[in-house]
Amino acid sequence: MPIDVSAAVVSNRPLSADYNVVALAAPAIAAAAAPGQFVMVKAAPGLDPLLRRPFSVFEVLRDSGGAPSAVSILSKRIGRSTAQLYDLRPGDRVACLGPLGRPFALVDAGTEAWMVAGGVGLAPFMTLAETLRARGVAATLFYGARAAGELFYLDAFRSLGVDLVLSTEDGSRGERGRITAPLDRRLAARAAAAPVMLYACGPEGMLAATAKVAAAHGRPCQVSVERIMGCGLGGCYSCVIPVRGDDGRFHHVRSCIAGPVLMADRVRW
Amino acid sequence: MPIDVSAAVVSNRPLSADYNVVALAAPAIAAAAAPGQFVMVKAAPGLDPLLRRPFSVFEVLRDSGGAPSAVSILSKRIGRSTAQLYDLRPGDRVACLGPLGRPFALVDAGTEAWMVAGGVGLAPFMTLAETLRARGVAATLFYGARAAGELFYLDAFRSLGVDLVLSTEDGSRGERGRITAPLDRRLAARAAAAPVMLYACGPEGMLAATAKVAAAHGRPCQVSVERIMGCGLGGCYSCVIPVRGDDGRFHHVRSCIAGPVLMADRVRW
Amino acid sequence: MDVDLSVRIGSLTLGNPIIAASGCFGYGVEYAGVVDLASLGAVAVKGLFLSEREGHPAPRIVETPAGMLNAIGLQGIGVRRFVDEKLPELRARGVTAIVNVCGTTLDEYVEVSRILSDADGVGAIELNISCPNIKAGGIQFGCSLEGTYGVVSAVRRVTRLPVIPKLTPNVTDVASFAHAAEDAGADAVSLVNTFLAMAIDVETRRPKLSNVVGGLSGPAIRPIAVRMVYECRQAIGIPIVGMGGIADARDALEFIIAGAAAVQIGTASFVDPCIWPRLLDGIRAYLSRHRIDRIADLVGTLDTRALDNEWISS
Amino acid sequence: MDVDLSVRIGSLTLGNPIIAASGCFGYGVEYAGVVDLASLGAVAVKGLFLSEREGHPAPRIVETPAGMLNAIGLQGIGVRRFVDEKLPELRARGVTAIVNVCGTTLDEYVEVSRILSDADGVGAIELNISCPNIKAGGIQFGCSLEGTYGVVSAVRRVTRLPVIPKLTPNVTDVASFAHAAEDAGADAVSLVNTFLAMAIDVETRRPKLSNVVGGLSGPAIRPIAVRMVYECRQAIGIPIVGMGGIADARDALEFIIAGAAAVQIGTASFVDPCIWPRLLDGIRAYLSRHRIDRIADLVGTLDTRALDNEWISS
Ligand SMILES: Cc1cc2nc3c(=O)[nH]c(=O)nc-3n(C[C@H](O)[C@H](O)[C@H](O)COP(=O)(O)OP(=O)(O)OC[C@H]3O[C@@H](n4cnc5c(N)ncnc54)[C@H](O)[C@@H]3O)c2cc1C
Ligand SMILES: Cc1cc2nc3c(=O)[nH]c(=O)nc-3n(C[C@H](O)[C@H](O)[C@H](O)COP(=O)(O)OP(=O)(O)OC[C@H]3O[C@@H](n4cnc5c(N)ncnc54)[C@H](O)[C@@H]3O)c2cc1C
Ligand SMILES: Cc1cc2nc3c(=O)[nH]c(=O)nc-3n(C[C@H](O)[C@H](O)[C@H](O)COP(=O)(O)O)c2cc1C
Ligand SMILES: Cc1cc2nc3c(=O)[nH]c(=O)nc-3n(C[C@H](O)[C@H](O)[C@H](O)COP(=O)(O)O)c2cc1C
Ligand code: FES
Ligand code: FES
Repeated sequence: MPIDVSAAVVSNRPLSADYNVVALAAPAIAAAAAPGQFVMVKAAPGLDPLLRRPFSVFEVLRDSGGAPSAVSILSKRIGRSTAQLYDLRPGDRVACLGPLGRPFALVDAGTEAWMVAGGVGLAPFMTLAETLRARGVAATLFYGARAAGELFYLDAFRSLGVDLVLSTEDGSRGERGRITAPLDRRLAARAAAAPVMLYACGPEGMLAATAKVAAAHGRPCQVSVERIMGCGLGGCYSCVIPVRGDDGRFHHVRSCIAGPVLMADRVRW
Repeated sequence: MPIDVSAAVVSNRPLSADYNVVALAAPAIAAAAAPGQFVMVKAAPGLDPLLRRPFSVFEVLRDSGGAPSAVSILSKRIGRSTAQLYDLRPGDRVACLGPLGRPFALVDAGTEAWMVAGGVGLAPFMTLAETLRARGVAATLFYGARAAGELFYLDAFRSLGVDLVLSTEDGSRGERGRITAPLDRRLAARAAAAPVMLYACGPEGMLAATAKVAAAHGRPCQVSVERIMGCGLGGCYSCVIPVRGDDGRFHHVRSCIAGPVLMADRVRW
Repeated sequence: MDVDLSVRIGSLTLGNPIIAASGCFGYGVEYAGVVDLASLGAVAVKGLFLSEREGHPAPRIVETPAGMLNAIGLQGIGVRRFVDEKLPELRARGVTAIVNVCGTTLDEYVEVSRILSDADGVGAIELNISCPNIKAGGIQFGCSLEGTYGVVSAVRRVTRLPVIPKLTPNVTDVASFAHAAEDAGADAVSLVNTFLAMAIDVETRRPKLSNVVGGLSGPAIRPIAVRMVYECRQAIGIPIVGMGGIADARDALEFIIAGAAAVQIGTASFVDPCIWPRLLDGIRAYLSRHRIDRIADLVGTLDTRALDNEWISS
Repeated sequence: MDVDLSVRIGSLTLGNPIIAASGCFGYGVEYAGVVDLASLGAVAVKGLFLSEREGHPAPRIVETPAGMLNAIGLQGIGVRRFVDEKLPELRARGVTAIVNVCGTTLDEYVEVSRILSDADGVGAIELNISCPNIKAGGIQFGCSLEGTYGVVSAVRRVTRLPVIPKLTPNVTDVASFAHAAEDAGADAVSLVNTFLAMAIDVETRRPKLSNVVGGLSGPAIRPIAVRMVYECRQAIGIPIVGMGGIADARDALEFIIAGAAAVQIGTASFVDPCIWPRLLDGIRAYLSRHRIDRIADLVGTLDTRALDNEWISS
């Protein structure tokens, strides 16, 4: 059951000139959110911009007693709403509806989880990594960005026991180039009998490339897609993506309710 | 020559739950403004609200060297823009165009100046009082408001040597009722040979009443009218008010450039 | 004071005048977890053809100043699956369902309407002759007086359900279309559907919607929609269901005073899916404050006497 | 790179495509202290009848979501006083003046145009057959194909000045009106004028404008206006002057890519009277970045090839 709250900003931390992490006091959403789910946020009242925007739940924050108290979102500034998110000050109010969408399907300890993140596509993996760790699943994060300055929260993932494989487009940290290159090599090196679940989030081109690599190595892959969303609740049919149905044909499915997590081999990229 | 500046908020002081005074760093406007002129302000960028709003120049503020550095506006919250003005924080930027419009015609020391303010209609009289004092003109402020809590800056006017006559609708301070009542009595008590210039600003009903009182006593009266303005520059013809021309007939004049100060006996209320 | 919010449209009585707009609320069932569906006056479900449709590729929406464009292309499950899979749940939840009916031909409108008439739990038929986003049908009917008259009278013949043609604002004289609909036997008209519009990505010089053009909705269009409702009110006697950019109780009241008996909320429910109780409370408070017992007494009460100061000759 | 921003409209060449919109910039001279008037491509002055007009009483404007309504009622000093009192100053300041011509009858349009043709310093005539705010004339001509053809051809006969009929968006098929204008000998068309609209004060149940209805302008209408320019571009060969909600260089480019040879700025210049250099700089920067030498090469270059993912059958 999604809940709509007028959430107070607990904190807003700039990570770079474009990235920030804003924490919103929303205990009920924090308590209910599963890894891969998102919230629909309106960063400021009024008509400009008009619509809410979807953001992955980045962290579930807890009060001193350990109870979920807030969710944070990792935002990259690309337009009006993300600019407003960047400028929020503690105490400001943000309309926040969630948790929404189909979360990642979790694996058990027998399977390794390889998370593949492109840029701000890192967002859903913090809660996924936490949840997997609690299940005893060994996890690796393949994380690509434009430059070293845009690789965030590495220590947090490390402290969750996640192995890191990094790449940057300019080579300023990790391997130079796309993150799918090391992913491809590691999959090739991996024994076919050792199960791996891929989880990917990032720009659609990167998701398509990851899907291809996964398919080439016969590995299952869950992707979290980012389509433009009007409502987040299945009301508007704006967020569709072509997905192969059980009838073998492609259909437009609403990625807000049938996704955002989809099986990569079903999606037509 | 009006100037358009992106002015930083120097300070923002709430006077009550609805009234505030916000100072804007705009030296060139401050230096050029004459009493009765106004500025067109956009309190926040974006489309909501879309248009600028007119506000009288309330104070001309000076730096330690005595040079004009900022203008302040006295704002009463009645809608979106005035709510934004109320919430401004130091350092915020406000688009400010001015000074605009025809100022009050000043009198010389031989004539007394009686200023008549209704509510936020107080705004243009602070600079007028200062200027009149510099010219050695004896000044009285007739100031009516809803309640004692909405009578502001009395000490400031007193320290400019202005006599105060107050009224409130609820009788919580000064005379109970409309400010035109004491005005009428004082005009009646005044020798016809002793010249008085009336200056009035406030809601249109109050201006019309003041004009009537002035006419009854044969006193000249300047009014600062407040029509809804689209541009403030004579471009849109939105701000018209019917004014008797030299041909004896009424014409729609643009109150942003032919006003906001008009001779009361020319206006058709 | 207890106010009477009920609204009559033909044989149908709505508990209140607030309706979820077609295409903006799925089939209603999607919102069961978020909204008390039975508290709405009605739910207008997404437009339905005879068969399933995939609609247009993404991108299907783009935000514009105080509005949005959509070119969904009427994706839908078809009327039969709707009747089998969705209608029972709506009925079970006590929802008054207004079904938005589409067609590429006159026969399709008639056939879809017939199927709905035979089904259990349909409150009314809203004839979508105004969708700007599909090539055949829809707005082709809605942009010609004969087309409008033809569809409405043909559907009228096959159903006892209230028939509510939904008019397009993309015409010179919307009141003449309302009039044609009334003549053809409509129980009410609803308006407005979206305004044909487009947006261009100047960097790529390509349209922002895959369909090139789409329909503009949201607060941006409200002043035009209110004017159209007002014009139709002068032209017809049947009730008007007004919509276009309603985002709060005051906006809804604006339509009602202009002449709408009921209103629909589309775009604003994306921004605020829990808008419904706020709208109803606002309307109730307004009626109490103005000592109006029945919402019906407010409909079309706009006072257009010349303003006091209208005196200068021009 | 030095880009060529010049625009040809009939025999007239504008230095650049940025024009102040009629009714939003007085007679131009009001802005002499704020704007370098000669830097504009042209100034379209407020609509003029043969004689003076007082227009409608206040309130004449009201803000709406991302837009505004106006019902000025074409207050103006009449064409003769304009020629005597304003035109000389515009000429002296090097302004290209486009004069917006109004009429309550066909004869009045012709007479005003004739007077302007005899005057010194008029760049072009913009025929306002689209004002929604006056009872007689204006939109009556603009809402009928014969009316449009009639006014344009009559004016065409009495002047060598470029004739630019200004079209109303309040019609079903704006392209057919553009076509009629072209047939009648227009040198260009300008569009859009405002959308007929209204706003109601729900507390008093009275219209917010003294004239009851007014014209909607501003960013709210931009997506509809762009679509109309695009439709007209497919229908006619003469240049289009596009407008409706342009507030920055990107918006202007959107119209140009849709098919406008030049653009006008109205409402946005109220918000930002010093918008002009910013618009021109933005357009110049865009052309340089995209290695386009002449603005003329950008006009109507919208690429509507189906998007890559248009593959699902519907
Ligand atoms: C399920 C989901 C989860 C998301 N999670 C995050 C997250 O955790 N952090 C984050 O920073 N972003 C996330 N996004 C993307 C985020 O929603 C957009 O960045 C945001 O909507 C941009 O809003 P804006 O007003 O700043 O930009 P706008 O002004 O709306 O857009 C700026 C430009 O970006 C384009 N654009 C906008 N949204 C998208 C999109 N979804 N895909 C591609 N192009 C787009 C627009 O077309 C426009 O050209 C997520 C999206 C989805 C669907
Ligand atoms: C020359 C001039 C000087 C002014 N000086 C001051 C000043 O010093 N301090 C101050 O607080 N205000 C002043 N005003 C009035 C001020 O401009 C309005 O209060 C302001 O525009 C309201 O904006 P808003 O967005 O808050 O309200 P909106 O949301 O625009 O309006 C709220 C309601 O108030 C009505 N309204 C808006 N403006 C006016 C108006 N001018 N007259 C009557 N009704 C109106 C609207 O119709 C609406 O019903 C002045 C006006 C003029 C013309
Ligand atoms: C995404 C979307 C989909 C729509 N689909 C339909 C539809 O299927 N049938 C229909 O008659 N109207 C449809 N409409 C139009 C709305 O029902 C409504 O007429 C319009 O959006 C104006 O109301 P609003 O401004 O409150 O959204 C759709 C509108 C939107 C925004
Ligand atoms: C206050 C106002 C007055 C206008 N007066 C005229 C006019 O006299 N003649 C005319 O052709 N258009 C007039 N218009 C329409 C504008 O020229 C323009 O077509 C319209 O506002 C759309 O552009 P915009 O959104 O940039 O304002 C007027 C518009 C406004 C807002
Ligand atoms: S975002 Fe509205 S249906 Fe998915
Ligand atoms: S406010 Fe535009 S002419 Fe006065």
